[in-house]
Amino acid sequence: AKAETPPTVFAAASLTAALDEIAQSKKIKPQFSFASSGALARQIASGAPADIFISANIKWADWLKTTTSDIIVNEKTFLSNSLAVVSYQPQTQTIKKLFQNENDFFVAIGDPTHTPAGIYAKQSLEYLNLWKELTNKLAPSSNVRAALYLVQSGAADYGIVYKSDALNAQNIHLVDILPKNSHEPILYQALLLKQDNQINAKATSLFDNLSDTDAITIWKKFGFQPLKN
Amino acid sequence: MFGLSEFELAALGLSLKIALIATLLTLPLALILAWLFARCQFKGRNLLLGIVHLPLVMPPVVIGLFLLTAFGKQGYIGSWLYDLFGISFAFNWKGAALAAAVMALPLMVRSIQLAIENVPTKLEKAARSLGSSSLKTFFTITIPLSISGIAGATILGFARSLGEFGATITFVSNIPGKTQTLPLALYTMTQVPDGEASAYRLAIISAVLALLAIIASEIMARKARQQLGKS
Amino acid sequence: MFGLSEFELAALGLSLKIALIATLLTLPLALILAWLFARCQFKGRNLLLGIVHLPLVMPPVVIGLFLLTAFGKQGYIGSWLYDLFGISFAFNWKGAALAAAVMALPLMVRSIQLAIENVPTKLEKAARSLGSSSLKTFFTITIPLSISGIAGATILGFARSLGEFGATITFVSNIPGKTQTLPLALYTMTQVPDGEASAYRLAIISAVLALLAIIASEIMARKARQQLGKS
Amino acid sequence: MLDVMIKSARQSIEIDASFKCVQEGITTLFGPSGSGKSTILNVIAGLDRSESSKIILNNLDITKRPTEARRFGYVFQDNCLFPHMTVKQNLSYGSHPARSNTPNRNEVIDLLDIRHLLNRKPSKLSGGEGQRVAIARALLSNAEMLLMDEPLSSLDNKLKKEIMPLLRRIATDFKCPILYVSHSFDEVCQLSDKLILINNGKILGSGSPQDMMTNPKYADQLDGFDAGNLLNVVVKSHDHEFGLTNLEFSGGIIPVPLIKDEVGSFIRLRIRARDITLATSIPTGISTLIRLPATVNYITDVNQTHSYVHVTCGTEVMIIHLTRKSIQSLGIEKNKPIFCLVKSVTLEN
Amino acid sequence: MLDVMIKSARQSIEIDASFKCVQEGITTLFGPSGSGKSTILNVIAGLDRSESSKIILNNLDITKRPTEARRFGYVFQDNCLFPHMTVKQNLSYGSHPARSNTPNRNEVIDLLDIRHLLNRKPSKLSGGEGQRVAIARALLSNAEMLLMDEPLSSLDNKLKKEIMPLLRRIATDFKCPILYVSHSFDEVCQLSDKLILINNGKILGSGSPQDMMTNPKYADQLDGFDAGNLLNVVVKSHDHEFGLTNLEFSGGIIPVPLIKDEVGSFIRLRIRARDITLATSIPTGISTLIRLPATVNYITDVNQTHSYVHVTCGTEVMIIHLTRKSIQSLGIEKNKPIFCLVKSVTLEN
Ligand SMILES: Nc1ncnc2c1ncn2[C@@H]1O[C@H](COP(=O)(O)OP(=O)(O)OP(=O)(O)O)[C@@H](O)[C@H]1O
Ligand SMILES: Nc1ncnc2c1ncn2[C@@H]1O[C@H](COP(=O)(O)OP(=O)(O)OP(=O)(O)O)[C@@H](O)[C@H]1O
Ligand SMILES: [Mg+2]
Ligand SMILES: [Mg+2]
Repeated sequence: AKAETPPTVFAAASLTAALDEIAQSKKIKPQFSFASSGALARQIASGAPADIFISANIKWADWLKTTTSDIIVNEKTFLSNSLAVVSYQPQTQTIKKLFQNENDFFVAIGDPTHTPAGIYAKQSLEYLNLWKELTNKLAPSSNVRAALYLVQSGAADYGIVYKSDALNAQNIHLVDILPKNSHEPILYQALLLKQDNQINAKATSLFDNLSDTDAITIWKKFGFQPLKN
Repeated sequence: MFGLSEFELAALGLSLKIALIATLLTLPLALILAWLFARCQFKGRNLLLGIVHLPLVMPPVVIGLFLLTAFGKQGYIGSWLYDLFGISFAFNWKGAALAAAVMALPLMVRSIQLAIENVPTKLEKAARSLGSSSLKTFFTITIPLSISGIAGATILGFARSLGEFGATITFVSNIPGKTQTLPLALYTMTQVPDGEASAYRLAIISAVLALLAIIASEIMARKARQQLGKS
Repeated sequence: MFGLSEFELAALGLSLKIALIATLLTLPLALILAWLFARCQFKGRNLLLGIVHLPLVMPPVVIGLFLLTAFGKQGYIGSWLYDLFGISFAFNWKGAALAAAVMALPLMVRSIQLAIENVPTKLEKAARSLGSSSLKTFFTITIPLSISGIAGATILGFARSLGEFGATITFVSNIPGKTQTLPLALYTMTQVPDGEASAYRLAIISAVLALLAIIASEIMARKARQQLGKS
Repeated sequence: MLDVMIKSARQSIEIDASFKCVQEGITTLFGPSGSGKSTILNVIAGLDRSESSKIILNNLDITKRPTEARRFGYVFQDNCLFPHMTVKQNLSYGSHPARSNTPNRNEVIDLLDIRHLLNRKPSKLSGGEGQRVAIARALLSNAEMLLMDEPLSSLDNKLKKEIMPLLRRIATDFKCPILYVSHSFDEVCQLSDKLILINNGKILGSGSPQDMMTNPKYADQLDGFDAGNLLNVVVKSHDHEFGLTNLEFSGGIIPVPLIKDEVGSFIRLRIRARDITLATSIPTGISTLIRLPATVNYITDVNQTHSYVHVTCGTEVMIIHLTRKSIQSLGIEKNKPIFCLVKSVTLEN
Repeated sequence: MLDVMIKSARQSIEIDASFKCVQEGITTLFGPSGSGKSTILNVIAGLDRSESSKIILNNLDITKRPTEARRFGYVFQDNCLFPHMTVKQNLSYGSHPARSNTPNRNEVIDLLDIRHLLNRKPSKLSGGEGQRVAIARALLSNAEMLLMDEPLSSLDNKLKKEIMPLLRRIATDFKCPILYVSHSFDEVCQLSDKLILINNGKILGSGSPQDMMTNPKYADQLDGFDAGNLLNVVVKSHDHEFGLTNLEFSGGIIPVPLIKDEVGSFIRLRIRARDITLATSIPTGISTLIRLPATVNYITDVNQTHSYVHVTCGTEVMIIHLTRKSIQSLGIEKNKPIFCLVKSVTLEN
């Protein structure tokens, strides 16, 4: 009976649109729960009925693996992303010049203390030798979408967000993509989980097909970079 | 209905159910606590006051985390409740209602306490002198005379429950049809590139609900005051 | 001090400053609105009621988004205020105070309204008959007689401001030393895998603050009631 | 029977009063404003806590009982009606356990003239209407004893006169004694079986109204009030032509304005000490109808210039309030036979 | 001068009353409980809105003015003291613009005997104390006119007697007329210059208390009350030996219990109609000291069995309450010379 029920998928909020579309294309109706990776990881650790967990951050996946290893059936790192610099007003200069020239501006980023996007952004800025100059001009948000909205509304002049968020957003201008080698790789990890010692069959098939050709087209459409298994 | 999608309707229905149940279940507790605070001096009063009001000062996320630890499947209280009564708050609407109730409790207690404190003790004394026990006095004098405050508090609690977000998403996740209330659906919509339209609609639904609740409370309060011949 | 780190102390200080200023600035507005709602019938009353109470039912994040749109650098009101008075709410404590004030307003209005409604109109009439203008009556009769409710409302607003999270983090971000209040710091700590120790400490600080605020309000309310010879 | 010993210290007044109330009838607490009357009632009812007091009702120590178990019916000085209930609901609120002997609900409602108010809220009542409802509420509460704090103060004389006999009946026929606070001497005289004088929290004295009024010791406290005589008389006959009723007692016949009581019934007649004129012989050509022969017992002084002449009339003792000048000019002295003249219009039942 | 026309319909009563108050002095509104007295005062003060009423004060139409601009001082039936202020603060609350002629604060405080209460909160006052503070608050409010709703109802006689002269002085010396609601006939007689009888929201009649009391038309309304005579007299001499003061008027000398007023001052003396005995010749051996010669004018009927005999005594007119039987037996008729006998202890100033 358990195998018949639709799978429950806990996924990072940034994957909402893409995962919705993939699920539709595969004609399964999983129960989604989109929230921050950290919140979801904690919920699963305390017994949430998730069959699949997709973390936007290897760290929370690892944390789950160490705290509740007994429920994890399978794992795969199947997606990557890049960081984009966006602006409220259209820009022509490179980011280095931009960030060095102007005095009075704000850069919205995910919180570098805990959000993955923020951590990667910090690495990039350090790599580009901009971190020190920018520390007083950063607006750390609780998640990337919030950072993106800061730029969209013009509250912040610039933002460093995922390329996947930037591509589909209105009212902003894409300034640049940060070099891939300036930060640790941005990896999405999927975990297949046991529920009461049972594995949901539909979950397994969804897990397996997260990066089949159909899915890859969709991931790409939303600005993600699928990885080869 | 009103051009709402199924997903939005589900969130609306769930929200109403959760807020309603949370409010109704909290009310008796809030009444008792408010009465205790308004009329009794006892040891540990301040501590209890502090605990009840904690959700007011703590970020809701933290309250959510605490609920997860205490009332989750493996939580101290959660596992105990499950073993004894088979009640589980884990990732279902009951959990969402619990989160809403915890967040609404301090608001309700405070409003009711104020209302009860405003009931002239002289009238309670008069009731006692006519042979009415303290319990009867509470139900026939204290409550009716503070009913406008209690009604206001209930609506306040209801409204707060409707808007509850942080504790809910942290405690019972964001599962459509199960725990995805209006605010959570709204949040989800802000995560989707072209979700703005839907987000706006949801915001407007919330606003309309708020308005209705507030107007209802006003009407009730006015009726109650008329009952007392105050206006 | 109390073994708190610099980072925690900064958040504590900022929180107190923001909550205090938000509460004090909101109080006059809340008083006026409460009086309007309690004693006047006017067109658009219900609409105004609904608007004031909106922050109560909307998820705070949505209020934050709204504040961004309206009071952000490019917002209608925000840009206008900046051009005219040079006031900017962007990513500074003023913005945090604004968010806290907006969230606390409905709670304060509601409590004060109830308190004012409980002032016997007979006494206001007696004051008028002694030659007191309606303004003088408001300040010498209505306010003093509802002072325990107003004090309670203020503390409630203060507590709510102290605990404000969603709107703040959305509106003014989470910049340590500038906009990172206690709840934001606490939230941050819960998001860091090894932040538990600090999170606990911050939670305890919040709880203690809540307790102090509540106890202060209790003492004030009791004093006020004694002034009225109620107990 | 209520037997109390009350000690209660307040910032402004120290109350220290012990007294007994009569078993069947009305005990009146009489004293100037601020003398502690309401406070005493509050302590008896258990509304003010007072550790060192002692309240004994029908030989039971009820000091430690909560208010609702003391089985009093309390009429407050301000009416304390429940604002959210109609008059009818207020009347039915009393919750003392049923007792064998309670006044009839309809009769109380009619006598207090509140039937037309039954469906109103207290906020829509006038001052006197509210007071009447409060009285009715206490009367109908099944109380073992009533505490009444100036219950008639805002009523007009006509209503007062209608309500007072009801209160007497409650106290005697229904065996529900009343402790009554009043500052109206009229009420005290007509109602009370025992009068307790109080001032500044202390009891100055107590006794039958007649004794108290004629005791020079209390003249100062009762100064300004109308000392009086209470005679127990029997209705002899009605004279409808002149609208007079002839009352008889051991001292003679007293014609009074027509009353309703049946021939043969016993009633209590009040004659104020100052309404009696003394004459050494029966005068002629004078409009007073009542001329009672009496003998002077002794004379006591009210103050430096006024005195009470105590006389025996039949088997009754009466007092007459005269100026010293009159006493001197008439040569009134012990054992002198005299006539008491009273205008019958000054007499009211 | 206050001239009002009040129309106000309530679910239970329809008020339709037009009347004028006297310019200098006290106008009394007298009627049974629930007859609309408080309602009328509320409309006059502007506390109850009534569109079809008209209130004219000193020739100014103040109907449309808000309460605070009407310049009344209102003593409410329930005292309505501000609970959060001390007595002192309550007394200073009045905010009407200053007027040339206001009573002295200290004197008011002393006369009302509330000095010891100045620093207390109203919740710590007894019923009578609160009422006195409410009176003082209105007196000190600089009002152009006072509205008083049964202000003395919970006070003892002694206090009443001290306060009433103060009220008269306020009305006359300080030119602050008073509209006074009362159900105590004593108060009405001693205070009022004009008496307005009201019942069920309608005015039955109005006039000087003396006229009203002796008018058979109102006998029914005033039944049970003590009709009386008000004489303007001058203090002739004090007789300290017997504690008497001799008052003189055109009809003769009246000895009364010693009063404080100086020789030569004019005062108002009240003699109740029922306290006067008529005699066809001066009787001897009788204790009444006052014997005033008079002539019978005419006789009116109070009811079927009682009458008022109207007599002229000097230049004054007086009424005497007698039973028909007495009238018949004495053969009293128009123009007959008679003597009015009064016991001096029945006279109070
Ligand atoms: N709550 C209180 N706290 C302190 N003192 C009080 C309180 N209530 C009354 N008093 C004082 O106690 C004394 C007695 O008050 P109480 O009300 O018993 O007087 P009373 O005899 O009923 O007077 P009245 O005839 O005016 O009602 C008064 O001096 C009064 O000022
Ligand atoms: N708020 C109200 N609404 C409706 N009816 C009222 C209201 N207040 C009083 N009444 C009624 O109006 C009538 C007149 O009331 P009012 O208070 O003027 O009487 P009153 O002459 O002052 O009587 P009392 O001597 O008992 O104080 C009464 O029948 C009363 O029941
Ligand atoms: Mg009293
Ligand atoms: Mg009245």
